[in-house]
Amino acid sequence: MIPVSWILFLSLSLFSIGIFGVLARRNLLFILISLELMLNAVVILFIAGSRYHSSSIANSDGQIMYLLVLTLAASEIAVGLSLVISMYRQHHHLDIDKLNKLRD
Amino acid sequence: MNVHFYPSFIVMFGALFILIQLCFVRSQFLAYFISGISLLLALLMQLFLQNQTSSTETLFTFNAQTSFISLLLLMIVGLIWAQLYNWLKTLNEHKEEYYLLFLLSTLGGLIMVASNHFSSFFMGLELMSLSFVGLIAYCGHDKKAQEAGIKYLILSAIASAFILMGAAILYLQFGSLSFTALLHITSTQLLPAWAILCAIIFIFTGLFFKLSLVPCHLWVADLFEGAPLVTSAMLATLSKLSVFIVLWRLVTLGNWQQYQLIIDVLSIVAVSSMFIGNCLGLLQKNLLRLIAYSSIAHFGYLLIVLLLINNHSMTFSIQNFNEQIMLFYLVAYLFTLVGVFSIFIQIPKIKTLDELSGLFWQKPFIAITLMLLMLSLAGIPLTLGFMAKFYLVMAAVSQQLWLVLAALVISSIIGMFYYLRVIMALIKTPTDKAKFNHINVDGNALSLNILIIFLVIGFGIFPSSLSQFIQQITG
Amino acid sequence: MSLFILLLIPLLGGVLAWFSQRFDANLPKRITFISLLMCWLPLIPLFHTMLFDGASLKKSQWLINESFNWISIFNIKAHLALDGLSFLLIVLTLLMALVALSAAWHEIKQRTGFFYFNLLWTIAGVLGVFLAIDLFLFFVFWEVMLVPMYFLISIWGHENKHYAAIKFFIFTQAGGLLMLLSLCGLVGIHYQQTGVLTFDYILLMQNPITGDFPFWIALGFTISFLVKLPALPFHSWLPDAHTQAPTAASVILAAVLLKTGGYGIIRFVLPLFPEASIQLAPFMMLIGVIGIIYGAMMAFVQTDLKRLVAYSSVSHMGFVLLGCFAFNIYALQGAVMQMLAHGISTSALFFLVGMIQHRYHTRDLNKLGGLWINLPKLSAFGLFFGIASLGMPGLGNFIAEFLILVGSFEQYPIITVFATSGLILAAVYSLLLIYKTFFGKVNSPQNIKIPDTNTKEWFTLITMCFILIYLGLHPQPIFDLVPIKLMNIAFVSFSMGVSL
Amino acid sequence: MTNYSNLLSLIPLLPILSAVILLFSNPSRLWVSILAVGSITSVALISSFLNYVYWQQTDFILKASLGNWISIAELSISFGLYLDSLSLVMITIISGVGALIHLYSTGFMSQDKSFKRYFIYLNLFVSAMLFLVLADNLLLLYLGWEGVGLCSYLLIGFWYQDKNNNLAANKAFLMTRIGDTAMAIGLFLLFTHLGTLDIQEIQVKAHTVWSLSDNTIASICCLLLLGGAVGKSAQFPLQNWLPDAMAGPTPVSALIHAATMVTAGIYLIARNSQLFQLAPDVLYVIALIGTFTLLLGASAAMVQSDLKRILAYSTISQLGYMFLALGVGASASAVFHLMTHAFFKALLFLSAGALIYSLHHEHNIFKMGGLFKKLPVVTVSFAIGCSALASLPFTSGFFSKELILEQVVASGHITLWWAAVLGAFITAFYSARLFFIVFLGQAQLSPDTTPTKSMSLALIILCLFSLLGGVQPSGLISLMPPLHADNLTNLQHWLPIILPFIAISFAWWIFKKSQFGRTHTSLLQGIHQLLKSGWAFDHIYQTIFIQPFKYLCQLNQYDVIDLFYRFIEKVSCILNNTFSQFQNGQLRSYNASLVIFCILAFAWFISGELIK
Repeated sequence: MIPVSWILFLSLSLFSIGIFGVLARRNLLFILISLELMLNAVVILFIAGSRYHSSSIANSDGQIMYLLVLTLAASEIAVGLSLVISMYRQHHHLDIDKLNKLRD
Repeated sequence: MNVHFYPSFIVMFGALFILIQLCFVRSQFLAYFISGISLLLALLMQLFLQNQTSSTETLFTFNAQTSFISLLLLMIVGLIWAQLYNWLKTLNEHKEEYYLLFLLSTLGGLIMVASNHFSSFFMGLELMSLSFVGLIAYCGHDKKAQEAGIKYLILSAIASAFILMGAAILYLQFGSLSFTALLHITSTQLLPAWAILCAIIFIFTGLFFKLSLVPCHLWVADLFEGAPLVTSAMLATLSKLSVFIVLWRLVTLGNWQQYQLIIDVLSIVAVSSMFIGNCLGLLQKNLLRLIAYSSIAHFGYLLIVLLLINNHSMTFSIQNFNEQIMLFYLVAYLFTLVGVFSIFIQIPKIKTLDELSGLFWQKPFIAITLMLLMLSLAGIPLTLGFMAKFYLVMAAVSQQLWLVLAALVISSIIGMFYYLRVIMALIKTPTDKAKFNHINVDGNALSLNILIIFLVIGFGIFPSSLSQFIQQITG
Repeated sequence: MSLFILLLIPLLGGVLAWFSQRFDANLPKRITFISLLMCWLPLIPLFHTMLFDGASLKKSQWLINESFNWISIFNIKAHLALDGLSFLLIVLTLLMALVALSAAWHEIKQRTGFFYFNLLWTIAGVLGVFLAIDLFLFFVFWEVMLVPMYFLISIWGHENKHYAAIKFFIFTQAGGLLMLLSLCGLVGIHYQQTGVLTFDYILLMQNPITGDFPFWIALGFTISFLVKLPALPFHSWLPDAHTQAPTAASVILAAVLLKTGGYGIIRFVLPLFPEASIQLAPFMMLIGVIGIIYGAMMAFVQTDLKRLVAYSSVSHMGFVLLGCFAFNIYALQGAVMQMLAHGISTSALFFLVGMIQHRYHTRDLNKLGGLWINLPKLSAFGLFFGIASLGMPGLGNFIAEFLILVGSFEQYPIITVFATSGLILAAVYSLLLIYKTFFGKVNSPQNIKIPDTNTKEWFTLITMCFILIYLGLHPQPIFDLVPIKLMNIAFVSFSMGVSL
Repeated sequence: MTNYSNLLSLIPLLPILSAVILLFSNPSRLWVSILAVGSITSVALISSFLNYVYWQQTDFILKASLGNWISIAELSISFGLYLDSLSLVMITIISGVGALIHLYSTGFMSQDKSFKRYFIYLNLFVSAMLFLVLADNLLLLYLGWEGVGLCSYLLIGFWYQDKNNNLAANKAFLMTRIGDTAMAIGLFLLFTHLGTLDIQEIQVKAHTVWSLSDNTIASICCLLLLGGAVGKSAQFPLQNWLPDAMAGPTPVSALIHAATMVTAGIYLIARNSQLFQLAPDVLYVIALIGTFTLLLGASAAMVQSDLKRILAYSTISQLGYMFLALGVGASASAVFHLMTHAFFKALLFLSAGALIYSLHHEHNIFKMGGLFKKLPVVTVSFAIGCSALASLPFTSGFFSKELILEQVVASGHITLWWAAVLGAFITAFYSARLFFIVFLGQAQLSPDTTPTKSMSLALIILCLFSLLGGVQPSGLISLMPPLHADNLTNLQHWLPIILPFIAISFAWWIFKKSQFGRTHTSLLQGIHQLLKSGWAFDHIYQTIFIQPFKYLCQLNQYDVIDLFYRFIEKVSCILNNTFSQFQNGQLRSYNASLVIFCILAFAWFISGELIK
């Protein structure tokens, strides 16, 4: 069986790539994409968890959690895309750095 | 089917009815009526369930505390609902969808409050967050609302990602996602010991974002300013209440206090959010941003309660005294906050202190209510806010948390300054007479103000009735 | 029940005065006058016991004692009780309320209803402070009396009233919060040491807490009282609050609000923390003396009349601090007498300054001069009260200062010598005050005919003169009233004839 | 022996009664003068009656009490009055001279518009002085003491329009106040160690508690009481307020700054003589102060050009004589000199007042001359006064000053005796100089009005007193050691008698050569200026005490502690806008804050692990 630490390492690296994507990119669309990446990174751990804990009892919590996370990620992206459209209609650009009317 | 689910069902059916009503006829009154009925029924059902026996399942746990919290939640939502109709009239958008999202976010809150398992918690969290995004970005053509909506969406998505990562690591460690399982660590320990702490930190990041505690507090001021007024009210009360309850449950059930790191993180975050929250509000002119900063500070005070749990010793011979304090503080703070927001709803065109100046001399009743609420937020005696702060100080002193208490004193002194600035603005002699003619206090607004004054001052002077009620619950 | 009625009358009177403004502009004044007179009714039986059977005074410390359950979770009771000390201060409060009312009679023209509402609620707050025996109730009244005073200063004040009002509020609130911490600390540790959860002063007094905590808690209490007293490091709110407050508010502020600090020390710090207060005593005596000299020196250079009188009360309250922490029977009696005499003489001075400002619309000493020429009556009163404030024998202030200095000389001779030098400085600034305002050539505009004191003002000032002279020549009833033996204060030694 | 205690308690109350009546009613001028003068004369009659009753007895004591004042644990003080031979003499002087001066001032102040206010203050002054003299405990004495200081402040600043009158009044009050504070500290010390403030008890207890061997505390007490006496009687360290106190009306100067108030210091020391016996070195200090002041006063009076300042400096020097007498232990001769001095100095002041009154407020003596033809009564009274001052034989001044000089010799302080004799010489010189310049020589100003009947009546009575004052009341003899000690060498016996004549002839010689006005060399000019300003004490005190105090206060005008709180205000504003910098509305910085928190928490955790 693959040692747990590898899985953890993969997931954490994917997660940090997602975070980097969210922080670095200025375009809203790419932020949504990297968000999606972060959620997928998490999903790997859930699957790994259910796999490693299935020895004693049939532990399928992880897989159910995977389905749940995917659906919620999808709904999130749907709302996100609607906001992208409304932003483009108003600002004609997707650069979120220009969105700083709300400031102290 | 467990009887405790009924209030959530009623709210869900309410939302569905509104959906169906949307297909046939678009009338704001009908939507208002349906949501009112469903909330009222849910409230009555919740009242009826108060003295039911508690039952816990894998996903949900229904005991006295959760039923009281959901009762409190429904009451707050009910109070906000009361002013929804008049307020929505001023919006030139479709009105009915607002009620739909309103009910959905309440449903999300109810689920989260009763959740005992990461999946149910996550479902409730996402339901509430997404419906909030809809509520925030409700006014399609308002640039500020759009911007706030985008910010909230991205940030809450990141926060849920962090929470999920923490949950995943815990699941990897313990093999089970339910909160109660965190207590007894099973034999198969896959990850090294410190992995738990990393998981907790991930979860804390997500939760602290939702509670707008210091390191992740930057969004709250922009949201309150940008979002429509009632949405900010919901944000300030509903989302923070339910997230805090989950944080409380995680910390108590998981007994995370045994780790010294968690205690340090909690106390640093508490002290800094008290201090920075109040410092930010010092010279703030915009009313809503002022309330946002004061909510940062108040949740900093509330965090002290989490620090108290460390020894279950019975302080002052009262069982789980700390929980009572937490509940009392939540009740006090949220009622005051709802009061403040209902006042803001009654004075729509007033956004900054200068516009507010001189209100006392033309509309005395609104001004008095706002003054009393400000005094309650500042913690001046004979108000509910003071009583809550007094209980907090009593608990903290009985466990000798001197550093945190010192921070509490300093930050509440700083805080007193900007609450006083609001009162000062109210009593400034107005320049032109006709400044506040556009405000007309109609019947139910007046009755709402009287109810709020009764709650804040009545319970402030005679808190024993409220604290006894809470004592029975946690008893 | 009579004490609760005493508190309720001003509260209800205030609300009535506020709403009566709708019907007639000067109805609030009359309602306030009536309610202040009615406040004396619950005290009449006490005057009776005072005059006829002095024995009851000796039996138990408390003349009236009433308590109702309030917050059961912490066993907090609404416990009001009245003993000799609080009786004196309540009489002072009610007297000075009448003086404040007569000061505001002609001065406040607009929004009179809300003004008298705040005035009466401040009085009610102060009465509550002097009556409360439950520590929590004391704290509640301590903070509540500030809110109406804040309104008085910030709405009817003079040029930069907002700054002064906020400074006053924040200073006292900071002190109050510190007291909240030490209050809870005291109750928490008392609970841990004796297993009894109570906020009641009498129970806490019976078995004081031990260990190294009481020092810090006593320090917390004392600092919050020093802020109110005002003692030296925390005094800078007083000059601003006094200069910007309307006359009535500064009369109440000077006469009564400052005394709550002194009362708090005598009532709560000395009996509750016997050893800790003895450890604190040298520092507090030092602060007292520095306060006396510093206040006098500051008063000497002021150009604003009200600031001069404000700094003079900082110096006088330094004497009270000296008296309290000397742990000597004479010093404590002197401190109580100083609170009364200072209350009357300084509020009379503020009353006069208000009259001058009402007539000449200025408080600047350089613009005032030669008032004696066209206002002989007013200047005569000014001379009398200026002389009283420098401690002329035959008036109340002298008796107080003499007793304080005699009492504290035995324990701390050097400090007392410096405090006595304060008497010289007191003479310096009082004479400066009298000379700059009343004597010398007239340099304010001569054309308009300035009215001298009208009968109401004359009557108020005359009664204050008689009270001061009465205190000066026959202070014995005051000394009999203060239950010095029963107050559980560890008097170090008052046996004379011990060699140095 | 009927008990006259209620008569005694009447003495101090009558003046207060009349002052209060005057205060609250405003009768016509006639009634004001009747009431004021009447009350003082009635007190004078009572005291003369008491004199008559107790004339022959030496040790009589009359007690009276007006009620209890303060009684706490050990401290019990009452308004007790105590009359013995010493205070009998004092009240006779006060009420006698006081009555005459009241009579005189009805004439002197007749043109002044605040007539009533003047008499209220004067009556209050006399009652305060009577309280001082009759008090049986030190606190009541202190009450009289401060009351007298207050009334002198009010009366000096009576004409309040003029700026330097007020400044003189403030100066007088503050300098006496410094002395009073020293005395107050003395009171505290006495009470702390003897447990009582009753004067007679103190004298007795002092001898039991302390003894001549360990008398450190006793001498400290005596020094402090001496401080009070020095302040009130304008002796060496605190004497420069008296010349400026001449700014008040002349009858006030006569009453307060010649006859009564300035003698309070001597009365205090005489009253506590047993206590002072315990501290012989303090007595020697008193003698030294006395001699130094008498020389200072005399030398300053020699060069003054203002009529009233000459008399003021001469008062200081005569008081120096009394202090010298007290210092050598002859308190009876001091009191006797005090009595005679009260009479002839009051006479001098009143005649000077009459002079000023008739020359419409001219003070400079060099402008007056040859007035003996125009103002006969004033000239005669001035002549008698100056002769008594110069202690020519058979005047009252002669008897009392001779007595003091003999006592000084008897006590063995020869150097002090020589200084005293020198002082007597200068006194005779300047009194002669004053008389010659004002009354002889060619006339310059011509008086337009003559003093009224009441003024001249008062002057005549005072002339009689200052001539016949030589008779000592028997009461005093008991206090005094035997007269005419025999070990007097004939030089010491005869020199003081012939000395005044030498001084007068020397003054006549200089007057003849009309040298008084001009001084030749610059050295003389310097000395002249130094002496004129009272040995430049004003300048010294100004530089040592007043300038530094003013500078210190000016430095701290804006309350350095207030600046500290303004600093806190600034800091919180800076904090506010540092934190609000973070609120820059950038979404990406908000995301970053989340991630940063996570990283910081890890860093904290790892550092915690590493340390362990």
